[in-house]
Amino acid sequence: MSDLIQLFVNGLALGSVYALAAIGFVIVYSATGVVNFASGQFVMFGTFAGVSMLLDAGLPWAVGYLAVFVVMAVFGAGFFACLYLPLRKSPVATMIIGTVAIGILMQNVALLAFGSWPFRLPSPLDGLSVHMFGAVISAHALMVVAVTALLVGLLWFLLHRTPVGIGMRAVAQDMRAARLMGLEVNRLLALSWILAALLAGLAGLLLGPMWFADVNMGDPIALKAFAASIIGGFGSLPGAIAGGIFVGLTEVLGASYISSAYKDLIAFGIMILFLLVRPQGLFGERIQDRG
Amino acid sequence: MKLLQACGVTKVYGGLQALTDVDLTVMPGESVAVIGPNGAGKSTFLNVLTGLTPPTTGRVLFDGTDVTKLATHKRVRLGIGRTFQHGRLFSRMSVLENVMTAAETCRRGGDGAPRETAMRVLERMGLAAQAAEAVGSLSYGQRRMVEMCRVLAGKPRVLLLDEPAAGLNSGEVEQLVERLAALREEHSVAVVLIEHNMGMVMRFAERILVLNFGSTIAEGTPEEIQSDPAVLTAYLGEGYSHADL
Amino acid sequence: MATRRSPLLLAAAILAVGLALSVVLSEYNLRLLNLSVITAIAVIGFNFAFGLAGLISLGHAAFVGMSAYTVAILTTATGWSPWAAIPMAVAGTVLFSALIGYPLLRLKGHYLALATLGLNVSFFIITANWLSLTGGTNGIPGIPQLRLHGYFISGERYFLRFGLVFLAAVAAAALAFQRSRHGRAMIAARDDEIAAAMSGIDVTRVRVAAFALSAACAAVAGALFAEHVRFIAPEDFGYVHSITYLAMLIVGGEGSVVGAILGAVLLTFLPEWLRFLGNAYLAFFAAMMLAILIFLPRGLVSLFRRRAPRRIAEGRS
Amino acid sequence: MSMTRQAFLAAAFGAVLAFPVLPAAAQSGGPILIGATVPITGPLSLTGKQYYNSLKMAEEDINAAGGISGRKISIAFEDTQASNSTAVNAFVKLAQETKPAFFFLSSYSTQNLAVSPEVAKVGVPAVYAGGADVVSAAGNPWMFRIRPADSVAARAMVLCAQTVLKVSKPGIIYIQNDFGQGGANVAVKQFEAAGIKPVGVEAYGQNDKDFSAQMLSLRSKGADVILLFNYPQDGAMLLRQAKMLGLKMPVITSSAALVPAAMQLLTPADLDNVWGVVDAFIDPSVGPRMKDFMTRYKAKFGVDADPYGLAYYDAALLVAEGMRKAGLEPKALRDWIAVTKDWPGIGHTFSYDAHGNGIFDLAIVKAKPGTKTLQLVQHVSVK
Repeated sequence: MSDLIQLFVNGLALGSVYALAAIGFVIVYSATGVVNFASGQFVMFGTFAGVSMLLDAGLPWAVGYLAVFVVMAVFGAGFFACLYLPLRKSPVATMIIGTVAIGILMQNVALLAFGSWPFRLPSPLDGLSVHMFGAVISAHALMVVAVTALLVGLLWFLLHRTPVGIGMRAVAQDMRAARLMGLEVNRLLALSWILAALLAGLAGLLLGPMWFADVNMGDPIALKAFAASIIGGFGSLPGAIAGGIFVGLTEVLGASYISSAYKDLIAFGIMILFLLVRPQGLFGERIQDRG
Repeated sequence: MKLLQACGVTKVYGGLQALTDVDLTVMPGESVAVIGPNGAGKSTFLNVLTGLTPPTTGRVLFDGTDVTKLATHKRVRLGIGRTFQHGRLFSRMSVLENVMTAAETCRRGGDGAPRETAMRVLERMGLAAQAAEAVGSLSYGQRRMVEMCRVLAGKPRVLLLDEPAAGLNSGEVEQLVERLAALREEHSVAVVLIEHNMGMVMRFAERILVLNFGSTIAEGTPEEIQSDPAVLTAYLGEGYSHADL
Repeated sequence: MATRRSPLLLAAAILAVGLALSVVLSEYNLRLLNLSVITAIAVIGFNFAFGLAGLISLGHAAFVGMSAYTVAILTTATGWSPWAAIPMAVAGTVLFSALIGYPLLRLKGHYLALATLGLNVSFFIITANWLSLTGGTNGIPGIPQLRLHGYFISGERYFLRFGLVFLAAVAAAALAFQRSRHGRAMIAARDDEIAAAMSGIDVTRVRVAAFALSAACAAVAGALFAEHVRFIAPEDFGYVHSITYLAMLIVGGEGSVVGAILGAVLLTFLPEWLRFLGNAYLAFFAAMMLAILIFLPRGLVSLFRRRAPRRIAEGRS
Repeated sequence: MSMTRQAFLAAAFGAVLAFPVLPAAAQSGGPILIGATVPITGPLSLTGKQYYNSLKMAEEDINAAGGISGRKISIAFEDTQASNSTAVNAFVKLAQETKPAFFFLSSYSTQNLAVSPEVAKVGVPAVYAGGADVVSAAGNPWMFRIRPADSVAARAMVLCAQTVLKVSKPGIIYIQNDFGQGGANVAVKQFEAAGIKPVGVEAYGQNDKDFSAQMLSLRSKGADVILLFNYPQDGAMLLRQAKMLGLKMPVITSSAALVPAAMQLLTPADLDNVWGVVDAFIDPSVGPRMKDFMTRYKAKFGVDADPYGLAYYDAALLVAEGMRKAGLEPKALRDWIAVTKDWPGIGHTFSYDAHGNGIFDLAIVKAKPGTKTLQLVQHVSVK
């Protein structure tokens, strides 16, 4: 029994990280319609921004975290200007390949800058762990779960209660109408990319201490984030969270009760099943509603 | 002999009643107009007739057989042709290729090669000179005409036209009406027309069906419809006079 | 009547250029050219699915792999002749693609992209773990060589001549197909699904056919791959390869057979040419790819087209 | 599009293809050329970087010592990425354009397997560090392994469980790649041969981050030792999570979890009750040559050397000696390596058998309590 609780707790922690990565992916998708295959590399950049600020520059926690967010915001804006703007009128597939190319570029730039050596990003909660019901979880992992939960609330507030967020949603729903309404569409699109980059930065900072950081960490994260956002519902924020946690739990429980060798097959099998049977996922809108 | 028949067609989207118990019968060679204010359910009705949208209840019959469950492309091959409100063309093909697609799928015994069929239709509709052009380079009116050609190349027995006159100038409308009349005469093709251009409706249609909020509120000859008080109030609103029709 | 002859002319051009190159190139470049030829066959296949029918499939490498594994298993474990194994592999792959195509192809745009990506990942997991059948991650070495009239088709030079015949045949057939009513039906189904149905086209069937044809070419490429390298492992058919096929087609020019070949050749050779840049070569490679996407959105073929490219109206999915 | 243009296009493209045909480098006069295919980019570059470094160092050392009979050596590197196909490209490029007298292949078995037919075709001797037994079983006479084969390492781990820890209910966790699958298989067979049935065998993916399911499953099945077949990073994470989950049984890990790249991710507590079966014991106490190698490597590259780096350094010195004694003629050099017996490297003594396997001993190590300093428990020889 305590094993089951432990597995559940670990699955939840793992799922929270997938959820964090999926949120960044979903924000970009719902605001700009871009399926961002570089979303895993965004998270990797976040982690390495953390490595530079906290490990290399040795900044104190608050300053270091802040610096990471500044770097990521600049990066998001740059991404918007250098990649999204020139390619925004391209067909879906070209956009996909564009993000793949930028992903390769990011990965290799990081390799040149940091080498292939793995890093362990410190956490303010290093060394602390919490025991409950015979299970044990590191305090940091618990914080990840909490931050993920908090984030949903914050994002919901941002997107539904602030003018900027409402504008972003308007742009997402109908770019032309938003422009006619006098919204500064480009500014709002840029904000979406910046927000996605910030979220990736946060995800990177949070997963760095749990997993080790290396320049090749991006793609596996992106794969799981895709599965999470499809299961949760493409374009839905609560869906991204639910999907992420679902994938995390499936992975851990599947490995325990079905087969550790084929556990990822279970997660991706469920993803394909969802696409076929319930393409709108757990929380998503019906796909016909979105072109 | 009824050609196309809709019996009690009802379509519900979520809680929205898009069509309620609509009936329509079209005889070979007949011309019928479906009119009604925006959102009355006219296009939805055409979608049900062509199989793009399954009705919630009700049946569609073509040539005496029930086609309610039949896929769109099969209805097309039986002889139901349709154009769209803003025209839908295959943008990566030339004019001729666009028209050939339908000629190829709807070949029946005795037809010539699709290319020849398509060229004949284009010549007839006055677009032969543009056959090799990319459809992107055409004017709006020409594009709509290409769509019409594509439908005709499929040898339809009933032609469903969704606002064919929209965006055309008066000369083009005139031409269109003439060509449709010729089609009816020569091949006894029936025409069902959705149109806002009342001049065209009154000149062309033998019978008119008026929809409002998804329900039939009147059906009859143009004269009957023009004098129907229910149509005048519901469709045109209070305060309109005959002259506006 | 240039249209009627052009498939044959394309085949002749491929054979002429390829044979000429097979005489002058060094072994290293021949190897890369062989890889390009094999990849080009796969990308021409992908053009049926994506270029014509608009299906963004990111599972193409799984079809290549399925065929390669069939050839490898039949020839090593059961001792079949490669000549018997290759048709079997192609047939099996096509059948499988059609079977999964029916449920899968109801999905569109990026939904299809991610579903097929999931398929490719699943294929990798299965090949990497089904030890008794696939040898797991160690792969299958020692695939027997093809023999023709008692001679082994060995060495890059001879293999190239052999592969060129396949490429020429596939390219010519693809070009002829593209210009046939079936090709038009695929283009129609992509350009406007509803208008296609309204033109009497069975959109589902056309999609499945495009998918199966793409798998057929992938299977030919996979069989050739197995016979060329004579060692296969799951890593050779990961989802990254599927993305590469898509990249090749877009860089070359989607919807065009010549574009598919150009893209396959360029993206095979480009990273190798950039090797002199040392550690930074993949970063440069990615940057060049981005530049092509931005400045040549219609791909390399658009460089060679006299007429203004036809407008491609495609929305965000 | 008309035909003439297609033909023109094809011809133009052909001309471009023909362009990079470079004149092959001559092997007479100038330095002696040696080729090395190494994963410099991609996920395998962590280990690749180690032997990229140590080969550079060996090149300098050999040249500083007068080279080969007065001629200097020069190592040309090409990247293999994490791709078999690219590994073959890299090899063929070197073979065709550099025409080296000798090759260093990568440390990944599938790359070695993919390259093997090409090596046979070129007919130049090569060393490799992939562990899978199928590589040597293929019987390529030109290829020599410079690390213990995976089966040798797995048997050493089983021996460690049987003789050092004297446990009887082993559980196995392996990484899902050629190394892990092969090692786990050998370990199961080896245990079964000794009448012991492993209580459980669990797998994990190369990119997995959570191993609680695998470890708890083995614990609930009553495992009294866990054998880990891992790569560096996941190995470190496995060890950390084992402590986090409170596993009490000893853990025997394969070499990779104790390389410097992985060790820097661990705390002394993570290494408690952990036994390592490593390719080579890298410690100043081994001897002055080891100490010298370690010090200079660290000074030059800023990181500690790992057994992979050491294996390639040793191999480079071995080959240099071969070239001095047998000359550059490929067949002669191959024959010289093939009959090498008891050649004293820094990490191992090299003795080649008929299958091109030269290393049959490993070291069991354990961290000194409360520190991360590894201490030798004993050498194991598996022949």
